[in-house]
Amino acid sequence: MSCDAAGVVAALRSAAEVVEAHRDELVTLDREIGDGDHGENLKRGFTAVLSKLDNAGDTPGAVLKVVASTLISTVGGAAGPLYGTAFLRAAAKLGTEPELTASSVVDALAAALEGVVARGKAEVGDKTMVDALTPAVAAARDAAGSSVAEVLRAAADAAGKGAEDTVPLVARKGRASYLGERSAGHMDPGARSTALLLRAFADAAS
Amino acid sequence: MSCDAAGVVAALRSAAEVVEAHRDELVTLDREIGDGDHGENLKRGFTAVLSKLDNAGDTPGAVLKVVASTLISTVGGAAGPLYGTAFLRAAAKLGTEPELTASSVVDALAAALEGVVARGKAEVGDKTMVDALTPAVAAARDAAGSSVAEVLRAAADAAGKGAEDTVPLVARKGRASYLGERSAGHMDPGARSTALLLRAFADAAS
Amino acid sequence: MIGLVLVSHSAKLAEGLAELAGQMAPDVRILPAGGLLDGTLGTDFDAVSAALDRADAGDGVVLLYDLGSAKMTADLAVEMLGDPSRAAVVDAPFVEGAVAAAVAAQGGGDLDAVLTAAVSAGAPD
Amino acid sequence: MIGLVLVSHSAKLAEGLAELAGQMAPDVRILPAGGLLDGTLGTDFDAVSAALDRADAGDGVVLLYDLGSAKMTADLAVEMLGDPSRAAVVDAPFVEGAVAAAVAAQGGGDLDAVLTAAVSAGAPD
Ligand SMILES: Nc1ncnc2c1ncn2[C@@H]1O[C@H](COP(=O)(O)OP(=O)(O)O)[C@@H](O)[C@H]1O
Ligand SMILES: Nc1ncnc2c1ncn2[C@@H]1O[C@H](COP(=O)(O)OP(=O)(O)O)[C@@H](O)[C@H]1O
Ligand SMILES: [Mg+2]
Ligand SMILES: [Mg+2]
Ligand SMILES: [Mg+2]
Ligand SMILES: [Mg+2]
Repeated sequence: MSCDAAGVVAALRSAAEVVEAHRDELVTLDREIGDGDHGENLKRGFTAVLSKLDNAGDTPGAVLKVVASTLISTVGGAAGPLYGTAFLRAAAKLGTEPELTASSVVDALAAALEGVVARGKAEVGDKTMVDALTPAVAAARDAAGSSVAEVLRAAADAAGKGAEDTVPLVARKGRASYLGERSAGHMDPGARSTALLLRAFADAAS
Repeated sequence: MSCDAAGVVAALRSAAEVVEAHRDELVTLDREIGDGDHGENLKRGFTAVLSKLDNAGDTPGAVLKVVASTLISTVGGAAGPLYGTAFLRAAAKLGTEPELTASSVVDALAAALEGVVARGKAEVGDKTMVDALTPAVAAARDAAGSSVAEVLRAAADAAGKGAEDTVPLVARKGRASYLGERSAGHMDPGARSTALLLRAFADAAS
Repeated sequence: MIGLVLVSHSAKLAEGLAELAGQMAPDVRILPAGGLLDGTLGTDFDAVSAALDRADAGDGVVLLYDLGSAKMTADLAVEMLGDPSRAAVVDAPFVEGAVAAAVAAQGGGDLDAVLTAAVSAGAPD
Repeated sequence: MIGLVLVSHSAKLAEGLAELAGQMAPDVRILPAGGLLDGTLGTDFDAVSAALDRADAGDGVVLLYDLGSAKMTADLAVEMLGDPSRAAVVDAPFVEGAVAAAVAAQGGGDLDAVLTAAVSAGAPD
């Protein structure tokens, strides 16, 4: 993959495919500890993103800004403002930089995490997407000396592990927190979708 | 007026007329410190009562029981459960007694007040119908040695005075309590309707 | 399973809340009882009583209400039940309490557990 | 006069609440923003932003919400305003807070007074 706007657009097309392919899985996860719409929400959001990608912008940051506002307007669940803010902060961090570098990707991921935390006020261990994104940022930072692809691979691996690790947790944020102890024993859908998106980006970058 | 079931039915017909005649006044009062429906609520309720009076029962208590359940089913506002409970308790107190006496009317009024307080938890001074009914019961008790008509006249006079006295009060129960200090300076619609109903009963008994 | 009755002055409010609370409680009977027959705002005692009947799957019913006069209507409907111990009106924020109560009922909570869930529901996080 | 926006997952819930709160606040702009365009449950950022615009009569807007994700949508809509100090999202019970806020706005309360009224609204009496 190239690391310019076109490369980012290509990565987002892959992400949209992955979301579509995992729609039912995410719905099922969300049905266990939420309202069963997470897969549909993301599918709606990324379908809308797809329709915007052709003229999304000339820089990675410009493209991600379009993604952000599209997700905000279309997702319809908690994932809308959360992923929307994540992409918005990442875009702002990238500014008008024409090409991603390993280090700017690390910074963008860190900014995305900050945005999610600012928006949702979740801490690590609350059984949310923060539990996938936090280790992802840490792993990305450790890989900052390598390539964009390596950084994203490290982030995706760590996010996948983080998502798995949400299984035993009791939710303290979001709808799942209404379930109290009954939320334990299920993977958090948002943590899972974070891992899926990062994997899609990593694969596209390889 | 006779003091048997037929007399009570006649008194209720007068009450329904009075409610109809004062519909707009009660609506206006309720618009000042409530939602503007008290007159319409009572009109709906007493119109329904009228349609039930022909075969309402053989004793005053039986008639009042029909009135109670009709108001409960049709008034649609706070006045429904409140007046409904009042008539229900009065009916229970009268039992199967075939004719009202001065003393049974006093007891019925006292039971009605107890019912309103049990239902709405208002105290004297909270700017509700309790501020009309409480002095009415006291005055009725003072007049217990006289006739049914005298008892009702004393009650109606005291209720009218009680309603006037709600004007400066700040509401602590019901919708008007949402207004806080702004509720002062207006007469409570429910206190006013209590006074009107008692006046109608007193006039019918004279 | 405990059933819920949502007593409101507005039909739309009660129906919308039943929808919302039902999202996370697909097996719970959640009956809206809002508005007057003619479509205006107010509480309809007969509608509340009917909802109370239909909400009871055998384990009892919790009633929530929007404003004070809806509470009085709900209280009266419970008192007029053959067995008033089968139902309870709860003082809780209407929306937050209904969602929490629905989730607790879905989880198999008994009357006390569902009441407690409703009461403990503060402003949403 | 302060305006209100009611952010809900359900169109009916938001509309019914606007109706209810409007009863005692005939002059207050109370804008429901509930549900998704396709009629399903969820929060619609564009609808919230549009309601925010229309609710503002010049003195500011208070937003109330039903569940946590509606709060995030409301927060984001406020942040994206030209002047975010014109609007505030309040943590209050949705129904009780909206009624209290509407009455406070009707009485001419400013942004702070309306926020305080919403926050202090407990379970209805
Ligand atoms: N306050 C929060 N902070 C971080 N993540 C959250 C928060 N609330 C919810 N989430 C995430 O959002 C996911 C649910 O998204 P989605 O189903 O789209 O929203 P909704 O709960 O509104 O239906 C959860 O699995 C969780 O990961
Ligand atoms: N808790 C209460 N206790 C006693 N009376 C009350 C109470 N709440 C309301 N009221 C009475 O009810 C009257 C309003 O009746 P109405 O307009 O029919 O009901 P709503 O407020 O539901 O529209 C008030 O004026 C007051 O006298
Ligand atoms: Mg969901
Ligand atoms: Mg949802
Ligand atoms: Mg009224
Ligand atoms: Mg009313």
